[in-house]
Amino acid sequence: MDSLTLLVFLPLLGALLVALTPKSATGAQRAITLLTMLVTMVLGLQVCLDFNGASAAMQHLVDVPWFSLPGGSGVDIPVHFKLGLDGISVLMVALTALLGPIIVLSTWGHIHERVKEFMVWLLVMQTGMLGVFLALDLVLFYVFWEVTLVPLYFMLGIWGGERRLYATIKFFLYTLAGSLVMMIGVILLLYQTKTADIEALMNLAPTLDSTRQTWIFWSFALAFMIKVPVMPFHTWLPDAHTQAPTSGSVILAGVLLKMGTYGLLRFCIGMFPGPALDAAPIMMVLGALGIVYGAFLAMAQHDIKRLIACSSVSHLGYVVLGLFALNQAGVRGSVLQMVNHGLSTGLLFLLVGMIYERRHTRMLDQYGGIAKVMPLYALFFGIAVFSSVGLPGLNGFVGEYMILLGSFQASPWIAAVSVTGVIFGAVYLLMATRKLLFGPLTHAENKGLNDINWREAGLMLPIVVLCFWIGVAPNVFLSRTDASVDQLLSRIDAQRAKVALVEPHSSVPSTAATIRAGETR
Amino acid sequence: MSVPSEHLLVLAAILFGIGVAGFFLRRNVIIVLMCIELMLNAANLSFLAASRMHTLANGGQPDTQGPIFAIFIIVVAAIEAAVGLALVIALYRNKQTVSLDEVADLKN
Amino acid sequence: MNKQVLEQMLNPAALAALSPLFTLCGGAMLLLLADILPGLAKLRSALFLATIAVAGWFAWDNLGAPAGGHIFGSFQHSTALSNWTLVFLASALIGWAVAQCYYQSEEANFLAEHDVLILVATAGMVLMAGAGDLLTFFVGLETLSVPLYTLSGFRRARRESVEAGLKYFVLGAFAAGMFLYGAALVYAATGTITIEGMRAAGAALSSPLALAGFALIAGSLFFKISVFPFHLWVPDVYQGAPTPVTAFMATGTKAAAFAFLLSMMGSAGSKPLLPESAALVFAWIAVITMGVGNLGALVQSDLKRMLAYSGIAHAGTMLLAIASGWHDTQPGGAQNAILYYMGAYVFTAGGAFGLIAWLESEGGPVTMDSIKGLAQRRPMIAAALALFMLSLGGMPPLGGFWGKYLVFSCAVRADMIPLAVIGVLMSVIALGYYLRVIINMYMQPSAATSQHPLAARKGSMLAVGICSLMVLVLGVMPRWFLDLIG
Amino acid sequence: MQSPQGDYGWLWWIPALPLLGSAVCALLHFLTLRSRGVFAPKAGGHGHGGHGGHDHGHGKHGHDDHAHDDHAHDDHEHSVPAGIGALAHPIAALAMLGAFILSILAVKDLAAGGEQLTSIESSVWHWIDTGAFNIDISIVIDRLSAVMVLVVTGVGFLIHVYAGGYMKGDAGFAKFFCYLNLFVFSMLMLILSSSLLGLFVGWEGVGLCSYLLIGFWYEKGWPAEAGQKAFVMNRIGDASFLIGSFLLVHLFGTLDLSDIAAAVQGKLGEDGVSFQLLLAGLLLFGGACGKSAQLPLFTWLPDAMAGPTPVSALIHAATMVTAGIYLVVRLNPVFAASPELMLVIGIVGVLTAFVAGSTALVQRDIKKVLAYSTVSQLGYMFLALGSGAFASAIFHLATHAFFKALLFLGAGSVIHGMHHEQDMHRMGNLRKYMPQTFLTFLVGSAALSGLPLLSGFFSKDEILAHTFANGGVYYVLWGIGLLTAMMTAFYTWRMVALTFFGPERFDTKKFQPHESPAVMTIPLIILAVLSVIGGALSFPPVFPAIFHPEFLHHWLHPVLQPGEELIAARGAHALSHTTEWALLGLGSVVALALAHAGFRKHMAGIAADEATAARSPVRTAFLSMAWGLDAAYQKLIVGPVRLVALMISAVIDGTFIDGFVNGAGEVALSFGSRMRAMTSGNIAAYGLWMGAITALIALIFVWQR
Repeated sequence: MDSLTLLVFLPLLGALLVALTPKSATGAQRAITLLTMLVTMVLGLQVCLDFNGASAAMQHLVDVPWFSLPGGSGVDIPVHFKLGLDGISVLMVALTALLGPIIVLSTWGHIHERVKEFMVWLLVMQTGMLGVFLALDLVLFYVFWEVTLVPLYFMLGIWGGERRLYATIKFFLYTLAGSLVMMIGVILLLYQTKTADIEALMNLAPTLDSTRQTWIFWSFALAFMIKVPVMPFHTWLPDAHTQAPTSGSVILAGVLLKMGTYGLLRFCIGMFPGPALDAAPIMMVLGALGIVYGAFLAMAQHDIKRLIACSSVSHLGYVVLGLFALNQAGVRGSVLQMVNHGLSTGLLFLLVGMIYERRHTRMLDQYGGIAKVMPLYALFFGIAVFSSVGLPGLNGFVGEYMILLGSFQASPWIAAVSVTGVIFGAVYLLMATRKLLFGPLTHAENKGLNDINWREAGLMLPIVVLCFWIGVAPNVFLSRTDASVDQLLSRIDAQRAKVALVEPHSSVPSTAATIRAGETR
Repeated sequence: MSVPSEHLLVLAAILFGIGVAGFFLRRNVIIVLMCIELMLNAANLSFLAASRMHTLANGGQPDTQGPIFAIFIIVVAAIEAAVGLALVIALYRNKQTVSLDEVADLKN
Repeated sequence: MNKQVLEQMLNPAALAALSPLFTLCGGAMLLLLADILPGLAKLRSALFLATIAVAGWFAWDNLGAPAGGHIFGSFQHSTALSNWTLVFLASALIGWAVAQCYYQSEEANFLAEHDVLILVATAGMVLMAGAGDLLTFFVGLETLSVPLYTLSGFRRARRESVEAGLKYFVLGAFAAGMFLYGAALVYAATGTITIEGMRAAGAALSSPLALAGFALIAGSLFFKISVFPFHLWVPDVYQGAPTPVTAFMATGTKAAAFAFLLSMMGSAGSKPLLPESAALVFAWIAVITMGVGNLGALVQSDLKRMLAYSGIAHAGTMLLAIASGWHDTQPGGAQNAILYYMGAYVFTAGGAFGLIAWLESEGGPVTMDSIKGLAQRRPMIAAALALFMLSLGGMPPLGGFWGKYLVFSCAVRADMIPLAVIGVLMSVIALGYYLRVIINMYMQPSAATSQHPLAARKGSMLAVGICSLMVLVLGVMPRWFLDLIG
Repeated sequence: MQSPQGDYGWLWWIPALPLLGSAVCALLHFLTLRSRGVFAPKAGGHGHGGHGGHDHGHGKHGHDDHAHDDHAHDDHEHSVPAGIGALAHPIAALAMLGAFILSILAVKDLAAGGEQLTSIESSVWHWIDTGAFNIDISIVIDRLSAVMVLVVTGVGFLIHVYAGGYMKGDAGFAKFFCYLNLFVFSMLMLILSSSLLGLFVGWEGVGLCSYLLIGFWYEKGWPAEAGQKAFVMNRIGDASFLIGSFLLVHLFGTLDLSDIAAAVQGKLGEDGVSFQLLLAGLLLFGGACGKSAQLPLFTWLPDAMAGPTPVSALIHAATMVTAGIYLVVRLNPVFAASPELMLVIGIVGVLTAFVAGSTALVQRDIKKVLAYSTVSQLGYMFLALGSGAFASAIFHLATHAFFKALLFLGAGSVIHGMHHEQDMHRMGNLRKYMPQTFLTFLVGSAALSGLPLLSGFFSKDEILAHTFANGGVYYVLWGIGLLTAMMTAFYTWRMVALTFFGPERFDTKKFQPHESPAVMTIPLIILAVLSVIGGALSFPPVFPAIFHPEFLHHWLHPVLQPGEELIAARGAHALSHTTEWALLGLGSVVALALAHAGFRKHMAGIAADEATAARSPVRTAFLSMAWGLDAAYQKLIVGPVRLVALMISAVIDGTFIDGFVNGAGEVALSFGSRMRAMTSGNIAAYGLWMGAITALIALIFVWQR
């Protein structure tokens, strides 16, 4: 069995195994889940290590005909079970595979009843997410995309906080509305091009007539923007995050939101260079807006989990901004920033979860001075915070800088606005840090808090290591994405050239130009 | 002496109208069933009239579809009446009423 | 009886085409016989299953057979017909299996009649689907309806059952009247009652008389498929009728009506019988129906009633495919889409109703409250119900999704994209109530209102098991069924 | 651009050593905590535990929570045995020493190379490949970074030594040195990186360490807030720094500092470039304002005094706060390119100097005096930059590093001796108790106030002279600068008088102030010597040649050349010897006079202060709160931002967007319940619907045919 298929379905297999265990055998269930996740991780990282970043071609291809859909006037649209890895998905897959075991380990602390169900959903989720990133057939992608909704719906609804039902319904319907509109887009696209193969679509989609392209583009964009979420479609996220169990939040922040940005890059930009160029200004503005808006939102929060959720809105604003800068610095930065956000925000949620398990409150004013009783915790928390504040030497900075650089090349003013996010980010995150860690230990309950144990430290360690690694040697990771990103951008440039031909006055800053500027040094 | 088929069709239409109107206006199940019968018979009449019309149209060569249909309708009408009346009896057993207005426990 | 008629009847092709029909009727008669002959009563189940099996085998056998008319064209055979027949049989099987041990007390004495009625009704469905002319269809319609009236009122001691039966009967008869008068008008205008004949009629088709007739016929069909505003009886009847009957009615009847509607639309290539203007009318009715059905279901607390409304919404969705038939560039696109949709729906809704029938043995109607915490009490049942809900909601990779996908692709191909978008947004509402069921089962503390423990029921278990399996297979391996459809 | 003269890969060790030290100290800290059983599971378990767990938790710290006297850090009153943590001090100090020695070696090589050897560079680290261009980092020592690196490692080393005594017995002893070493590492990255982004790494790194060290005694609350404030205000600068760097990328397609400096001249020809350069310079200067505490961003520095005194000495006087000056000098052509920008810098500098100086006049907290004095002196340096005297800025930077570090450490020793008393009004006559501290402090004050022939005198007068030389508007700047010099002398000696002279204003029975241990005094002495002879770095040009006048200027010439050429191109101005002498004289007279005045006025005790306060309370208040800038920011910026945040989260998010989302659901529900009426259960009604719509359909069919 080829590696990618195995990678995708291994978790599902594990889920079946767990489902077969008796309800009471929680130990076994956890063990099986952890084991499966570990194997998946090894497999996934293996695949990503074998990946050759120098070529933009799809690698580890799996291609099995699945079935075919009626495509109008008697033509059949073959739908394949096609998986593959390229520079755009490689980091995402690695991230997903890596977070798997970490999430499982984190559940030790907070999932105590109905363990079996949770583990099953966790594994199903893993399959869904890996599928989304690996699918190379539009229909297959859509299937995986929708599949990921259900497990999280259950995780939120069963193991969530007090307002979990509202949150889970909101999350589900909100995202579903988006993806159903996308379904119409998918149908239309397939009908127009008579193929569902993403690689083929990359070449065929741009040949459609431009208005139709624009419509399909937006139908996709809507779904992805809701998932990211881009302001003003973000209101489901704070609720979902706040109510979700820690592991749910980690999945959500770590991987699920990236599906949105990934989709924007792979489909909206990859398939529709024309509309992408037209939409770039709007999207960049929305990104910048999201950065500032999310930051302000976060400043107003007293619930630390909610605060971090809002910070996600802000950080993902960066990603959207960079993607639609449509130049190398911006897009590469965004691709990296997807990982960074997954790591640092995931870490933050893990940490918040750990303190919540000890104190059962998320309200900042219930804390203060924790650093004194939990020095190690404070250390990890500090690292997480500064990684998402974007401190050089940690991962956050590299991505942020590249994104801002790229957006500056595309539009100095938007970049200028977005840079304020650097300030506000520091404001709310440090405020939270101070209220949580520093100051006098006023609450008696906090004086008895135990510092993090080996399990907790162990599950966070890999993330911390990566935070530093990416911060110091980002090229190790960037280099794997370059080829694919450049290929994508070359299509954009071609489109730019076309536009320029049509209207000679239009002076679109071309990435090619910036490359030349770079070579002159 | 021959009545033009069109007139028969019009008559059938009127019958059908009466049947429908009765269906809407009357409350007694039995009468409502009779109204439905009226509708069916309107259909019968127009079948026959139409058959006659077509027969004349293609020079006397008989068009049997209409009559056959009519016969089937008559048979089916009988079946329906049987089932219907059975249900009415069952209803009466339960609620001691044959008024359709009483038959509205299931709603919303 | 002249010779020509005989050979029309007895030529092998005709016999083959009609074999499922004959099997069903024969089976029904044998059942009646077995019931009265002492000692044979216990063969009832075996006989029923055998009948279904044989009929099924014949239908399967016919899949390849060349399409064409038999008995002076009054019975049209086609691959689609065989598919429809399989769907009907599945629906009948589910309804029957669910009915086992469902009826207590005196009703139980009439189970033989119950099964006979189901078989006859199924025969009616086949006749409707295969009807080549209005008369055959009418006969089929009544062969289906009359048993259903009876079945709805089967629990005659129960007031709501009887009310359901009567309501269904009165309105059904009214619809039948409409159909007949419509048929008469069409006949008056075109001089024929066969579908080919009408297609040939040409100009006569657009005469006011014919158009009015078609409108009446369409109305009566809408009554059977229950779209707005012909849906009003559905919630009441579904709720009142015995749940197994509901399961049968909700799936089979719709399918049959759709089958005929489709053959009136005209199979691959040939242009629809109904006037062009119907496209828009149907489309709007479809969209409104989706809205009415989903919004109506949103506020129901009785699960049967909720599923009734959701069924209306689904009918609307399928009608959208019909409406796109005029401009669909895919020959037989609507046919395939609806077949797949219906196929998935039979198992999903059938399974769901089956579960409800099962749960009713806890005492009292199954409501949003009574299922609270079901996941703890009955994990498997809850899981199955959740599966059906998600499939009804059209979540991949379940059968419901592909149905939805195919139907909406019809709409897209026919350039009715705005309507399609409205449609999908309607199905967001639908998820609203499907999820509520799951929430109550999984995410709410147990209500523990059940008077009696849940009875163990082999029949229901079997039915639900098969349905769940099919829902999954339809979702994961759509190819197998798409290939069947051809 | 590998350096031609052999491989200097070992240069990486200069920053690496402190980094290693910091890592080791971190480990030591962890071990200390372990030994104190901080990680042992506490009685309470999951947070429901009470005091029992707490006390077990961290030994003698039990009292922190009620020791809230702002000026007392109880770790000293009941000091805990540092245990293995005590090793942190030697290790950290050794790391610094190593870095210092390595830097000396490097600088020796550089000096040996003579004029033509502009820089020695280590191997390149390819950091970020942005696609458009690579961001590489390597350690470069040219003549500018040579000065900086010596100051940083040298003074840093002394302060590390001193800190060993000052922090003795603090619970976070090892942690402190971990941070301190980390800081030095970042600072070295800042001054040694070849790329602007590498510089930014250090830039942010020192920000982080300053944040951590200011908030070192976070249990008290307000230090943590001060740290946060410092970081955020720096971030404001950083934001502008970033945009500036983007502009540079846009202009030069690289971030390599030397490349940029070299390219400016050539670029100037192209149209639009000069404006973009001005903009870039302005934005970078904005960053400098944040880091170097200039108007309008200086308000964080006084609060930063919440940190331990060695920190104030190292970070907030000698090294970090000078980063802004370093940046400007490093990219001198960018700034020199536009006279307007230079003027802006000069004005900002001198105003800062004046405001801060005036504020220092009335402070009671000895550290606050020094803090404002630091701000004011930094202002001087920017004044120098503004008037094109880059070398003078560096000169003052160096001397200031000596004497201000000295003063801070002295103050620290005083505070240490006074058991964490910082209010000068509760001191007095300390010369009796701590003579060495007193003497060294005296030297420092003399240097700061610019008494003739001490380092401060030369550097300050050089700045004023250059300002004067520019003429025009710069006369005004010069005037204000002189005024500030006068104030400087005054408050410095007021501080001396209040602290070391007059009657004891503390309860001598309660405790006897004690001289600090040798480990603290020896660095003081060394720094004192430096502050005396520091002037030798650059004697005035009028001095005879044997003194190598303007040595620093010549030394830095290769680095400053591009900028100075640009300035010279706009017309050079030199001062006649007489003017030089006159200015020198004026400087010394003013300094002496006001030093004397300030000293005489206050040596009697606090009467004078009280008198002033009584005479003009408003002015005193106004000055003591630094012209009310902080309050203004609170009102005009912090408040509104908070309000907007609340508005957004409550109104826009809560009401509008979510209102819409939830509204959709409610609308659906209400529609649903409305439609219940339609299914009335009445058969006739149902039939009517059917009939009506069928008729309608019929009509449409007939219509549309």
